[in-house]
Parts: sequence; structure tokens; C-alpha cells
Amino acid sequence: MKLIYEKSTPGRRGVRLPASDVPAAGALPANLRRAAAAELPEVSELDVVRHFTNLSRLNFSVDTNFYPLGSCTMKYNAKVLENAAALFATSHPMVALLPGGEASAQGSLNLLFELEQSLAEITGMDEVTTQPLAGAHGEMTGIMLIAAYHRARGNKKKYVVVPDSSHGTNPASAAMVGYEIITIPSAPYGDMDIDLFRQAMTDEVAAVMMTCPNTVGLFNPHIAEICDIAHEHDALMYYDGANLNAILGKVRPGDVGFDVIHVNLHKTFGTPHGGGGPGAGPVGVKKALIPFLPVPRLVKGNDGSIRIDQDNPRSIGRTANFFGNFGVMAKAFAYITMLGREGLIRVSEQAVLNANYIMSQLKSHYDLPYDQTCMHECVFSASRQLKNGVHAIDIAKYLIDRGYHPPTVYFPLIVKEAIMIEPTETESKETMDEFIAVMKEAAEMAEKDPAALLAAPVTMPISRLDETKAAREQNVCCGI
Amino acid sequence: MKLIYEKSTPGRRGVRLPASDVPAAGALPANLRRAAAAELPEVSELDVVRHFTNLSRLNFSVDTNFYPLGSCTMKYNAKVLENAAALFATSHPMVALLPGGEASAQGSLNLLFELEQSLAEITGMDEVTTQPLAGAHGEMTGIMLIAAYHRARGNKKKYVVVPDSSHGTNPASAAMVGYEIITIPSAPYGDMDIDLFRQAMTDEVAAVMMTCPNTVGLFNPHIAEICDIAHEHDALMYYDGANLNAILGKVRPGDVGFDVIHVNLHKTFGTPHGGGGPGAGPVGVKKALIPFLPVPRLVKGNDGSIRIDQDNPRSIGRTANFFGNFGVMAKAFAYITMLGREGLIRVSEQAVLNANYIMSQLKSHYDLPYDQTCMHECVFSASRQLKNGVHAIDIAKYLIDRGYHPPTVYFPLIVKEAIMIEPTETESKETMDEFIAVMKEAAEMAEKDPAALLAAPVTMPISRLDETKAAREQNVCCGI
Amino acid sequence: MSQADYCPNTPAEIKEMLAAIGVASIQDLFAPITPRLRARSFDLPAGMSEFELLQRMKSLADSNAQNIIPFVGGGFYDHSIPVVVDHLSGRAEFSTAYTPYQPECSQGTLQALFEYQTAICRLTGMEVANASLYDGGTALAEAAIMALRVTGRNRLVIDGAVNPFSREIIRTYLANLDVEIVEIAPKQGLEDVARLDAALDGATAAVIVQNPNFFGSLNDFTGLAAEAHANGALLIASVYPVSLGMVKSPGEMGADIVVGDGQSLGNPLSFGGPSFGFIAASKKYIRNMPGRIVGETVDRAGRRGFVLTLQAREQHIKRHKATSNICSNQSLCALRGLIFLASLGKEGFAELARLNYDKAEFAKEALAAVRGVSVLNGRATFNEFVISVSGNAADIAARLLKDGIAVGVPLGKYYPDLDNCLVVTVTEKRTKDEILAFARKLEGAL
Amino acid sequence: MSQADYCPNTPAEIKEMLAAIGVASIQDLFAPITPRLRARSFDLPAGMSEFELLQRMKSLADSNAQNIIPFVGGGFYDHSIPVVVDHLSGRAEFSTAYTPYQPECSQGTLQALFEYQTAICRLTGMEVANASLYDGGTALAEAAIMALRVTGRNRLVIDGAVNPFSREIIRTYLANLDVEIVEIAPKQGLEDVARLDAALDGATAAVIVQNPNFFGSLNDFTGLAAEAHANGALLIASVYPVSLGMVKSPGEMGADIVVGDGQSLGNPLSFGGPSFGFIAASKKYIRNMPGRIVGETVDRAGRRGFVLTLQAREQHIKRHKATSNICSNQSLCALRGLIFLASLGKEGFAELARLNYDKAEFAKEALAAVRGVSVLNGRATFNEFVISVSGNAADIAARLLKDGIAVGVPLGKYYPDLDNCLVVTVTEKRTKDEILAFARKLEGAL
Ligand SMILES: Cc1ncc(COP(=O)(O)O)c(C=O)c1O
Ligand SMILES: Cc1ncc(COP(=O)(O)O)c(C=O)c1O
Repeated sequence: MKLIYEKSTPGRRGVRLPASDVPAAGALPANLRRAAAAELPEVSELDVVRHFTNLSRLNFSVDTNFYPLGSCTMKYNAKVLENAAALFATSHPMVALLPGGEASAQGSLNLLFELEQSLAEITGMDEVTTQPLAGAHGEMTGIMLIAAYHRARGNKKKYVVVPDSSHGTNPASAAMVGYEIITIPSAPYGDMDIDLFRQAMTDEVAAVMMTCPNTVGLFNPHIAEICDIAHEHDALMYYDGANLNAILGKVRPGDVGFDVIHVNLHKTFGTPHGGGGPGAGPVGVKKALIPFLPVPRLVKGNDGSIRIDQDNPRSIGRTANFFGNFGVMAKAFAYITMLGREGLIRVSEQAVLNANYIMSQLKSHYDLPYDQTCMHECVFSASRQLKNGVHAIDIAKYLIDRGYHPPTVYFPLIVKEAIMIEPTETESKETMDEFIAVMKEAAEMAEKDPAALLAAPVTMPISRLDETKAAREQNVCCGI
Repeated sequence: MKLIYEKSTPGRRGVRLPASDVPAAGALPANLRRAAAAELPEVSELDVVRHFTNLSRLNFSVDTNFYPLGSCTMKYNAKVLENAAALFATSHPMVALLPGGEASAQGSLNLLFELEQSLAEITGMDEVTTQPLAGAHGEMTGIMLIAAYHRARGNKKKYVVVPDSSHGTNPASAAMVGYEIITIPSAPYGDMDIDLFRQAMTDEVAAVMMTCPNTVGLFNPHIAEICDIAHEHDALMYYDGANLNAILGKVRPGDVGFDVIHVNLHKTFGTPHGGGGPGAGPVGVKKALIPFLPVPRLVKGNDGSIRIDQDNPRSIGRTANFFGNFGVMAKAFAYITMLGREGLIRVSEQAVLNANYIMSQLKSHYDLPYDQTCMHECVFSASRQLKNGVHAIDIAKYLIDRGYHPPTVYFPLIVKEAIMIEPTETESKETMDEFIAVMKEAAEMAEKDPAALLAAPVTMPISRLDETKAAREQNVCCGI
Repeated sequence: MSQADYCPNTPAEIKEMLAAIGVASIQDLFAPITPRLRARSFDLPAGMSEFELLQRMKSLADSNAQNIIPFVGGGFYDHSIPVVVDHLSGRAEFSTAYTPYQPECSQGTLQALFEYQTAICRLTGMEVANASLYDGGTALAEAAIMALRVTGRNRLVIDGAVNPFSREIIRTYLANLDVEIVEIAPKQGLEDVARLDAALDGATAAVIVQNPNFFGSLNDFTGLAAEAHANGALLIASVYPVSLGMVKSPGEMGADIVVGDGQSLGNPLSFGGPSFGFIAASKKYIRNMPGRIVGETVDRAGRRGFVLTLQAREQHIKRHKATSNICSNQSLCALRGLIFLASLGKEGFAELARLNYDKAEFAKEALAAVRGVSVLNGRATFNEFVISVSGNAADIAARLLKDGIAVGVPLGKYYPDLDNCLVVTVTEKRTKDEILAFARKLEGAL
Repeated sequence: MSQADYCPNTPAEIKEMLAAIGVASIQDLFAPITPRLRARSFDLPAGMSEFELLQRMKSLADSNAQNIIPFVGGGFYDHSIPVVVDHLSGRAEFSTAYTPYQPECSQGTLQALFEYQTAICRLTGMEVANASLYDGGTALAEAAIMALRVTGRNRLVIDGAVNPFSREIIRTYLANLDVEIVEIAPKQGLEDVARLDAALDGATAAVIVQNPNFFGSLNDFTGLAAEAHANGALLIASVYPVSLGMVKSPGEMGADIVVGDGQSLGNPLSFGGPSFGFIAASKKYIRNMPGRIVGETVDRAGRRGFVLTLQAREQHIKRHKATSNICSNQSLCALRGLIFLASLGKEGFAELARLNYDKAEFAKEALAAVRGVSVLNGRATFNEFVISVSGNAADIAARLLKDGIAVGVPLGKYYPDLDNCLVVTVTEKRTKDEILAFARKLEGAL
């Protein structure tokens, strides 16, 4: 498809603005004016509508395709959540921050406050901040809180420990806060090697970052022990909540011994991914960390109204402009409200059931590095197919031809030729059975006709793309 | 794609209703109960979303494709009109009809009243009813008004006259009201043969139905004379407003001598077609017909408030449940309000310019039965292509492969192998130039590779369909 | 220029186009319009931007009374609409397409309409359905005309308990045709089945009934259908589709043609429209059906596909011999109906009916307990029923409307003998609290 | 069950699946979770249907004050949003897709982001841009970190006229790193360019400025950029994108990294988010950019296509050596920004800026005419400016807020020497009448 810039015609106009009801003011001084108007597209409203409607049609999405992308929890996001969030569209955050402004925003503030409380109950934490804007932002905020904790206690800390199966954001977030990273290899059973972990632990470790179930979809039975070991060194336990969809109502990280958690609202709590974002990464903490939470904080007064506390000298400060991605929060709040206690428990039960079902049906055709009950996702390896020259990516591309968004491939890094499948609870057995049949077909094709897999996809407007050329030429902005 | 019924699984549930807050009542008597629940689909909300989202993707539409479907005025319909109409979604029409109910609906009633006035001004009529639910419904209503007029005057009338180029709804509507039809052939210059018309006119003719510009896109220069002739026989002139997009601010049928008009809001006034409807067909009349207008009528009181007159003994009665397709009216009202006087005039000027431009560019490649300035649409014939065995329909199907919705083909019936192109004012020269190039390409293919055209379309999920089988088997309801 | 006109061509393009056409100005293109024919006036206000428009529209909408609690129906019902209905029917590919005359690039609309027809058949218990008519009232008129055509007769018997608006529409439609209409007045909110039976004769094309009727009462028309058939006449039933979640379907009663208004299936009240009319019938009458019909077929490769079929019934082929003049129908509203039905599903739709029934029964009891109020008759009803009040029902309705509650449709206007009566409607949206408040306020008003 | 949970499997299917897995119950699948690990509480209310949910949400939304007229900005601005932005960004294929890791089935998102990057480059006058960061404040912190990386230095000079929230975010981000931050306090709402110049030295990684600054004042940082470059430092500019419809772009001034918040480009206020942060830079710094970048390439048949590129900068490849930890960004908000810009277009966007400017100038005059009010300095501003009032600005703001008007952000909290001052924001949405009413009410409050 042409770029919108390539559809531009000089002088063509789109949306019109109201005529001005005030006199035109004098011009800006020449040195403050731009030399020429920015070369934005000159297109009609119809051009815009047709362009973006047709662009959208080039995407796979949850609403059009099964999207079993492991680690991403691509569940169906109820449409009603969009309607719910839209009710708050016109509320200006700065008004609430004016002197006396809280009174004008009690609806929004109550929503945030109640969401904080629900998330604290769900995760077993004492308090929650909704400010972080995504999972990784929550991680960074959490590690900053940990750093503040150690600083306040006079601890000298240098390291953050992560298992080698951890998501890339974990070490990256810790590094953003100035920590060095100690990576612990996984044991053959798929979890962090507890002996190596024990050896690595020193009093210089600030935190241990874990996700549980981990990125292989396994629930670590040693998790309580790990917490204990860490705490012996006054290292805090950080829980990456990206996989929370597996354990709602089953496990609360706070109960197990974790001190800090972030939650990816855009994974577990029913808010769509938007082609990459926005998400939201609220952070929950145990009591000892509460003093350091970012400002502004919400406080419930005796009269039941919510106050905004903008000043807390012990706080790590501000990590984002206002109250976080409020629109995302509104959807998560609505989701939790709608599903309620029983609904949320059922979410995890069905998510785990679906993943185990797929695992049970595909292990005849694909290598299963860790053959045990999985949680909300299962990780296969295409190493068997590799013998015929077929990589995980080739199977992924074939799935595109069959109308499925591929599973996550090549992550986690500890599994060779990883194929990580997360069906989520919103998919039916019927949908999964069709997917399973196609996955088996792909495995059979890998035996009989590997070339066909290497050629895939053939049904899309484009075939596989030259990534090297893209990286070499760095053409990231239209030149015309 | 599977039918939604084929995706059904016993016991699967979609949207949930609130729990009842009242006790369960006793059962209905057995003879009033249905034997078994209707076999509606048993699918999840995600199934519903995926099914209909993917179904939608099988359509061409104005928002995705140029759609130069003659006689249908497939212009871009501004999205803001949807937002505008949605503001009135919760207003119950019956409440307004209760004693004292008008006060509760002044917003809706004012909208309708102002729309009536605008349409009267646009068409040159004295009053307008918004009740008719589509163009054909407006025609029927208009002919009923004419019948009531003649009855009131004691006229004995039997016939309605239409040109052979008229839209099928014209004779069909007149027949619904009990008239016999006299069809006047077109003259070689494309308009109704005025001499034959004159001969056909008798005192038994109740009405003459015309559209002007007619379905060949030509403006009849004799139109005033035709009105005069009709009026000499106390026959009334009916104006089919489907082609109003050509003449906004240029001609008012009322000024020319027409007595009754319907307007297709879904063609000229910016409301989308919805895959076949809903539309709206308000009817405007001259003074003599006002007493017969359908009830309810809106009346503006001295205090500026709108009253609903439900009882008028001379009225033809009620032609639809309430006030017509109000949601469509709201969009048309918003469209007229937004474009205003100058905007509407520009609409017709640009519509006519665009049609003439396409005509000028394609007459080298296609036969043009009436080679003269056209109005908002132009009609070609594929008779040149027919020499190579290529029909209008084959060219139409090839256009699908090239991403264009075909023009109207085989209408009007008076043109052999008709290809009727109406670009509308909302398309740019750029879009038309691309379309023109493809049309020329099709003409060249008709010479060089006719078989390719006969095979088209080849890029859609299905090829040409067996219409005979459909008509023979009459499988109009899923049997499973 | 701050007015939106959606005409994209630039002055430069317009110049190029005029040159290509070979005229000097746009005005030249309007040369066929001689001065005598030119518009004598075009007095409309100036336009505005979309932002100003929305403000204008908002202020109009705001001048409607907000928050009136409607216990009224009369053909349109205040039902819940799952939000997916808006989201999905709002897909531009559905809403900005035309009638699916070119099936290869219209399978979305065509398959959806086929599924819609199927849903209507299954709800009504009939064999065939079309792709929609305008609304319930006009659908009933079309059904009457269809029966006249099928039987070749010209007499109709209509139950007076059919919605008065629908009866008025039938009369309007048939006013200029040579048809005898016999209307059998109901007795105290009950159709007079004996007199309906008696009115049937060998010249009768059809008997027309409604279930639940305008008073909300339910009937089993099985006997009447048999009687009609014995006379060579058809039974036409108008039904309220939500009731079909629990009420005996017209198909089970032996109806020949079934119609109704689809507003209650996922279409907003929207001050009375758009909704859609549905029509279903026995398969043997399919060639006499009005409107578009979608049929299943195969493509050249044998793949299933859908097309508009039996078009020889329609005006664009048959012109004045068509089964109806209808062209545009209410396709998008029918799609909304289908999405509504699919999203509730088999069990959900039955639950919906049950909720309506339970709430109405609760309201019936609550209102019957009010001094001065009695429920008109003991017949089973669905979600509407008639109460009589001590006083003029219209006055009371007007008074309570000012108080924010639309208590029902006063019957005196349509049935002068019932001028102390109201038809009260209770949908699933009415809460227990609202119902009790209604009872309290009514008590206060009597 | 009236609670929605979106879990479709039926009891029969669940049984089949358990059998296929080889376990007796779902609880068996949770066996790895030993009793010690089990949740000790999960005390949440029962769920509800979507219909009840919407009522609950509506009542929450209604408990926000309605109709406050905002003359405040501070990073978020009350701009008009063409309705096409909602309609198009709401397309499910955009909103329910993930990050476009599989380019063949994600070209919609990828091409849109490439077009977005282009728009940001063109607005800012820079060579490269990424596919979005979280918001304007965090984008500025990322830019600071990027400059530290590019230069290998550890000193930042920050203009105190940069939005205080942004400065706070930078401090928070850098609190645990060994970086010296030098903040140059502004003088009466004007950045102190001389002291900024003077603060630059050979250890400085970057000087950070904002245009228009927090007081709304416009500056030409061309000289400061040259000075920075002379010291081997970068100039980082934070900009308000709407101003770029008329104001000199940072590219024209010689900036090296440019960031800003995209809320004002088609994203609703939504109580502060989601919006998006943008970042653009000179091409030579592209490998040090944070976040995702979309690049153009070709497929096997040579057809143009788009992919995520230079991923070796990112955390999922480089882990702790990545240029940033960012993973999810604000893609859909960036798409809204693109649609907003495309629908207004080149001329429309310039008009938008002009309208903001004109209205603010009008308001400046109207307020300056109020006794007890003066405009703080004579510098050119865009759509915000500072007034001083006779009295405590915070008290006056609180009083007028009760009266339905948010008169501006009192400065005392952020600049104690300016506690009789307010920053007043006037966007194109504020009408002449609103501005005059503001002036009148302010007069009354002094
Ligand atoms: C395990 C895990 N941790 C952290 C993240 C980062 O979350 P976000 O993308 O919201 O920053 C992800 C997201 O992909 C993840 O899967
Ligand atoms: C010339 C003409 N007249 C009448 C009609 C009928 O209008 P409607 O489809 O709204 O009933 C049409 C619609 O196609 C038409 O083109």
C-alpha cells in the first residue's frame, strides 16, 4: 500500500477547524517562526479513512485471529471495557492537581483508589501505585523502590539477580537503576538452579527478580525457599507479574514472600495491546516500601473522599506525568468489577486448563523440553523439525498462512528453537482443536515437504522481509 | 467462512444478563409456551466478535474501496454524522406520543421540524413529511397523496406515466397504490420522447413520475413543458429525488412545476447505506397536497415549541410506526447543518464535474450512447467489448480484482450492456485517474485477452456464483 | 474556510479537469439548466465544522427530557443492547457498503443476511424469511398484500387487538385497492376469537392477529389457523420477537406468514427508528414474498457462497408486476438483530424473555396492590398488561410523566371504552426499585 | 450465572479436556502449588453483567465535576479531536494486535508506525524518530540517558523553565546513577540563557530545554545549541507538538534530540493518560535511541514492507545492555497522533497552531485589562502565558474552580518567587465568550 504521504496532493484539505471568533494576532518574531509548514499529508478525510481502514486490514489481531502468543496473554478483551473507559475521556488531570481540585475528580480518583485496593488484594501486597506506564516501567519503579529501601537502611547493594529464563526487561530495568546483573542458569527441570542461586547470593544483592510461573510456564516449587534465602541477605524479592493470569486466586506473591510486584494490566486484566501499547504496570509493595512510593499518592479521608498527596520527601519522586495510564486503568477496574472474585479464579483455571490441553495434544509432534504440568503456557521446541532444516520461525510463518498468529518463538532463550504457546482462557476447545490440527500438519510437512514451510507465508500481501537490509539502511522516515 | 450456526457448541454462552431482582413468576400455561428454545447460535462473545469482524472483511465498502455505483450516490459519509445521531439513541418515541409527551422530546421534534423545513427549501416544496422509510416508500406515499388529492377533487384517474428509463420502484410504487402503468419510450437523445408523452396523456392520468437528471444522467430540457402538459390534464408531477445530488442549489423541482417529491437521504444527504438500508425517503409536496400528508404531523406553536398532530381526518393515515427512520434523519440534519448553503451547492458542482471528467476520459475506450454533458453520472455501454464476447458484467468482475466496486451494470434497461458510473463529489481526481486507467486496461484486455475478463474475479475468496442454483434450490435458511 | 464539504479536489485539479472535459467553467456543465429552470431560492444557513456541529447536536439532544423511566412500549421497547452490537455493526465494511448486488465483494453482508434469515426462521418456527422490510407495521401491510396475492382474494379479517398503528398502516396501504377489511373489536383487552372465527369465509384472504396482542395478552392461535386454512385463508401473525424466547411460536400454531418489528433485537429506541421489519412464511409462498432474499449457492470451484436470489420477484426486474416496491430495506438493523441474537445465544435469549416475563408479573402484582388499580383481565401476558385506574388514564399519565415516569399508554385514544386503562410495559431493564417507585407514585396520583 | 467471565468452555468440553490431559480435575493442574504457597485471601466482590457494569461506571464518571472550563495545561491540553481518530484507531485490527513482531501479518501497524515516525521527523525537523515512548516526561528522561550514553559524560544542565514534572521525572530516573544535574533557575518566567551558556563545560553531556517553556514563552535556542556543540554536548529540546504548526522547529535550531508528549495530537485528556512520548534525533544517534523503531525494507519478491529494526538496541536481545528497558510502548496513541495529523493535514495543522496562538493573544489582552492583573513579561508565547494577580494565586484558583473555571496553574508550588502568578492556557477550544467570562470572573475574585 502507498504511504499516506504518497497520497498527498498540494492544497488538498481534510478535517476543517471552526472559524476563529477572535481577531488575528500579530505575527511571531521571525526568529521564533518555522521556515515552512511541516510536510504533513495533504489528503481528504475520505483518503484518511480509506487509508487507515485498509491499513488495519493488513493486521492479524485477537478479534480476527487466534493469537496464542506466549508471554503476552492475548486474551479477548471485552468491548464493554472500551465503552467504560470512554466515559472518562474529558477529565483534565491538571484540574485535579489544582488547589481544591480533588473535589472535581472524585469519580476518577475513587476508581484509581479502588483499583489499587483490588490489586493489593489480588497480589497480596500492602499498597499499590498505579503510576507506572507499562510492565517494564513498573519493574524500574519497583527496583527504584528497592534501591530507596536499601539506601534508607544504609545497605550497600550492587547486584540484582535474575534467572536466565527471565524476560529481557528484568535485567534491563535493574540496569536502568544502576545495578549490575547476576544471571542464574536454569536447572534441567526448567526452573532457576537453586544451588547456583544459593551460591550467588551475597549481602551485596539488592533484589532477586522472578516470574512465577516462569517464562517456560512452570511453577517453581522452591519459590518460598528462594524468598527465604534472599531475605536472609536483606535482598528483596521482586515479582514480575506478567504471568499473573495463571494464578489469580491461587497464589498471591505477597503471601509467598515477594516484596514488590508489578502487574501488566494489558495482559491479565483485560485491556487490549494496541499493536504494542499502551499498557499499564501498577506496582504493589509490602509495608516497608510504602514510604518510597512515587508521588502523587491517593489517600482516603475520613469522609470517604480521596485526597491527592503530592509531597512526600521520602518518595522516589515522580515516574510519570500524572496518575499513570488512566484509560488503561479504567478498563482494568471495569474488568475486575465485572468478573468479580469467582470470575477471576475461573480465568486462571481455564487458562491453565487450555494450556495443558494444547500441551497434551502436541507433544506427540513436537519436542517438549519440560514434560510436566504447565501453567498458563507451554513451551515446545522445534528441534525435531530442525533435523529437516525447518526452524521454529518456519512453522510460525506457515501458521500465518493458515490464519493463526504464530506463538512466541525463540523466547525464552534457554529453550532451543522455542515455540511458546499461550492460548488464554478466552479460547474454546473448538478453536484450539483446529489450531492443534494445523500444528500437527506443520510437523508432518516438516517431514514431507520442508520447502513449503520455508517458503511460507504465501497468502499475505508480502512474503518474508529482509531484516538485514532494514537494519543496514535505517530507512525509518519517509524521504519524499 | 463457517456460518455462525456451524460454530455453535451446546451450552456455550455469550453475553450475560443481570441476575433478576424479582422473584421468578409462575410458568406460562403449556399451550402458550414454545416447545423448545429457538436454535440460536451457542457461541462465546469472542466467537461473535471474530465471526462478524471477519465477515465484515469480506465486503467492499466506501470506506475501503472506490464505489462508483451509478444511481446509488455512494459518497463518503462523514463519521461525525454517526456520532451526532448516537446522541439521540435512548429517546422513546412512544413517550412523545403520550398526553403531554411533546415537552419531553423537544430536541428530537425540533430536529425533525427543522429538517422538514430545510428539505422544503432545498426542493422548492411547501411542506415535507419525514415518515417514509426509504425512497420507494416515499414514492408510494407520494402516489397515495396524489390519489387522495384526486379523490378529494372527484377526479377519476387510472394511470401513472413513467419513462422507460425510470427506476423499477417508480412503476412498482404506483402499482402498489392501484394504478396502471403507462411506459413512455425514450427518444434517441436519451430523454423521454416528448411527442409520445404528449400523445399518451389523457385526463385519466393521475401522475407522471420523472427523475431529473434521469437515470442516464441527463437533464431533460423539456421538463417544464412536461409539467405543463401534465397539469393541463390535472395530472400531478412526481419527482423521484434519487438523483438530487446533481442539482442542489441549481434546480428546485418545486420551482420547475413538480408537485410531489421524495428525497433519498441515504443518497444525497450523507447517510450510509448499511449494506442495503436503512435509508429514509421524506416526501415534499405543494400546498394542494398538504391536507393529505401522513400523521403524525409536526406543528410549530406560537411559543416556538413543536406539537405533534396525530389526528387529521383528511390525512392518508399512517405509513409507518412513528416519525420515520429518525436516526437517518438525524444524520441528514447534521449533514445539511454542517455543509450549509455553500457546501451543498459545491456538492452538486463537484459531483457533476467528477462525472463529466470520467466521461471525457473513458469515451475513447467505451461506447457512450448519449454523448453530451452529463450530470452526476454517466452511462457507457460495453457493446464494443461485446464483439469480443465480453459483457458489462465481465468488466465489472475484473474491477473487483483491481480493488474497485463495479459501477452499476445493466441499468438503466434502455442502454444495452449499460455501465453506469457515478463517482460522487467526495472522490478526488487522483482516485478517478487510477480508476480510469484500470477501466482502459479492461477495455484493452477485452481486445487482447477476453478470457481473463470472463474468469474474473480471481482475487476474492470466491469466484462467480451460480445464481441459477440459488434460485432453484431456494436454500434461504440454514438447515443444520 | 471552516465549513466541511468533503469535496477534495483542489483548484488546480479542477482546472485540469475542466480542461480535459473541454469546458471553461463548472457553470458550463450546468448549461442544460436553462434560466427558466434555475432554483429561485436556496436559503439555508452557512455551514460549520464538525466540532461546532457536535455542539449544536448535543444541545439539541440535551433539550430532550433526560431520565424518563419508560413503562411504555406500543411497538418499541427499552431493551438492553450488548455493546458488541454497536462495535460490530459499526464496522465500516458493513455500514458503508451498498446492497450486495455484486456478491463476490459482498459476502460479508450476504452471509450475515443468510444467517439473519435463519435466525428469523428459527425464532418464528417458519421455513423461509427475507432479508428485512422497513418496520413491523409496514411488514404487516406487506404480509396482507402477499396474502391477497397468494389467495387471489380480496377480503381481510383483522383482530382489533392488533397494534392500532399497524392497523392504520394496513388501511393506508390498502386504501386505494379494492379490498374489504373486516375488523373484529376486542372485548376488554382480549381478542374475540369466536367472532374472528365467524368472520372467516371463502372470500377471505387472511386473518391477521398479533401475539402478544396490543394489550400484552398471549393467545394460542392454533385453532384459528386451522379454521382459516379450512376456509382457504391464511393466518398472518405479528409477533414481538423477544416473546419468542418463551412463547409458542407462530410456526407451532400453524401461521402462514409471520411478521414483526426487530427494534427490540439490538436496535436503539432512537425516537422510533431505524428498526427493521421481518417477514417469514411457509416455503411454498416464497415466490410471493416481498423484498430481498439471500440464498445459498456455490461458486465455479464449488465453494459455498451467497447471493441475492429470486430477484424476479423484485421491482428492478419486474417493475410494476413486482411483489412489492421495496428496494432499500433495513439491512444494517437486521444485522444488529442477528448480532444481538448471536451474542445472547440460545440460552441467553430464553433468559431474556424470562426476565421480561418475571419483571412484568412482579409489576402486575405490585400495581394490583395499589388502591384504585386493577389488572384488566386474568389472561397470561408477556411483558405488557393492562391496568384500569380510578380516573382518566390519560390525565394520570400526563401528570406522572411530568414526574419523570412514563406509566403506560392510555388506551382511550384507541379503544374509547377503555379510557380508564393503561397498557403498562415492563422490560428486563426496569428494576425492582423502579417498579415499586412506579406503584408508589401511581398511588399518590390517584 | 449473571457474571461475565469470557471463558467459553462448556462443562462437557472441560471434561473432555481433562481426560485428554489425563487428570481428574482442574485442581490437579494446580498441584505444583503446595498448600504453603496458596493464596491466603482473595476477598473481592462478586461480578456482574456488562449492563450493570456500565451503570456502575457511569455513576463513577458522573461523580466527576462536569463542565469545568479548563484554562490549564501543564503538559496536557484540551484540544479538539476529529472523530475519525476514534473511528479509525478503534478498528479492532489495530487495537487488539500485539507488538508487530511477525511483520507479514502486522503490516498495518508497521506501516502506520513508519508513517508516524515520518510525521514526527517532519514536525520536529529531525532525521529519525522511534515508534513512541511512554509519555513526554519519561521521554525526556530517556533522552537524557541517551545523551549520557552518546557522549560518555555524566553531567546534565537543565533549564529550570522545563516543566517541573519532567524535571522531577529526570531526577527520579537518574537518582541511582552517578550523574550530576545542574539546574538553572529561570528569572521571572524566562529561561536564563546566559547562565545556561555559562553552565556548559567539557564534562556536560547535554543541556535540556523546553519550547515553549513551562511559562509558555518561546525561545530560539539556536545559539545555545551551537554553544553546546562547541562543548561537545548535545542539545535536548522538549517541545509541545501543536506549537510546531508555527513555531521554529528544534531541528531548525540545531537540537540533537527532541522529545515531547503526544497527548495534544488526538489523544483525550482521560485524566492524564494514556498519551505517548515521542523522541527524534539526528540519524547518527540512531543506535543509541531507546525503544522500537520501524524500518523500511523489501520482501523476497522485492515488494516494500516494514519491520521492527535495529532490535539489537532493545532489552529482549541485549537484556541489561539495552539502550532502555522499554518494551510495551504507546503504539495505539501514536497511531491516534498520526491519524490526527493526517486528518488535519499540512494546512489544517498550521491553522490549528494559529488558532491557539490567536486565542491566547486575545486572552492575554482581555486578562491584562483586568484591574490587578498583569502579564508577567513581554516575551512571545504560544498558547500559554503567565499572569500575576493581586493576591495569592492558589487561593484565587481554588475559589474560581468552585465557580466552574480552572483559571490556570498557580506557580507558587513550583517557583516560590512566583506565588502571585498563574500559567494560563488557551487552546483553540476556548471560545471568545469563555475567555471574556474568565476575565469577568477573575475581576470579581480580586
Ligand atoms: C515476562 C514478562 N515480563 C515483563 C514484560 C514487560 O512488560 P511491558 O511490555 O508491559 O513493559 C513482559 C512483556 O512482554 C513479559 O512477558
Ligand atoms: C432512481 C431511483 N429511484 C428510486 C430508488 C429507490 O430508493 P430506495 O432504495 O431508497 O427505496 C432508487 C434507489 O436505488 C433510485 O436509484
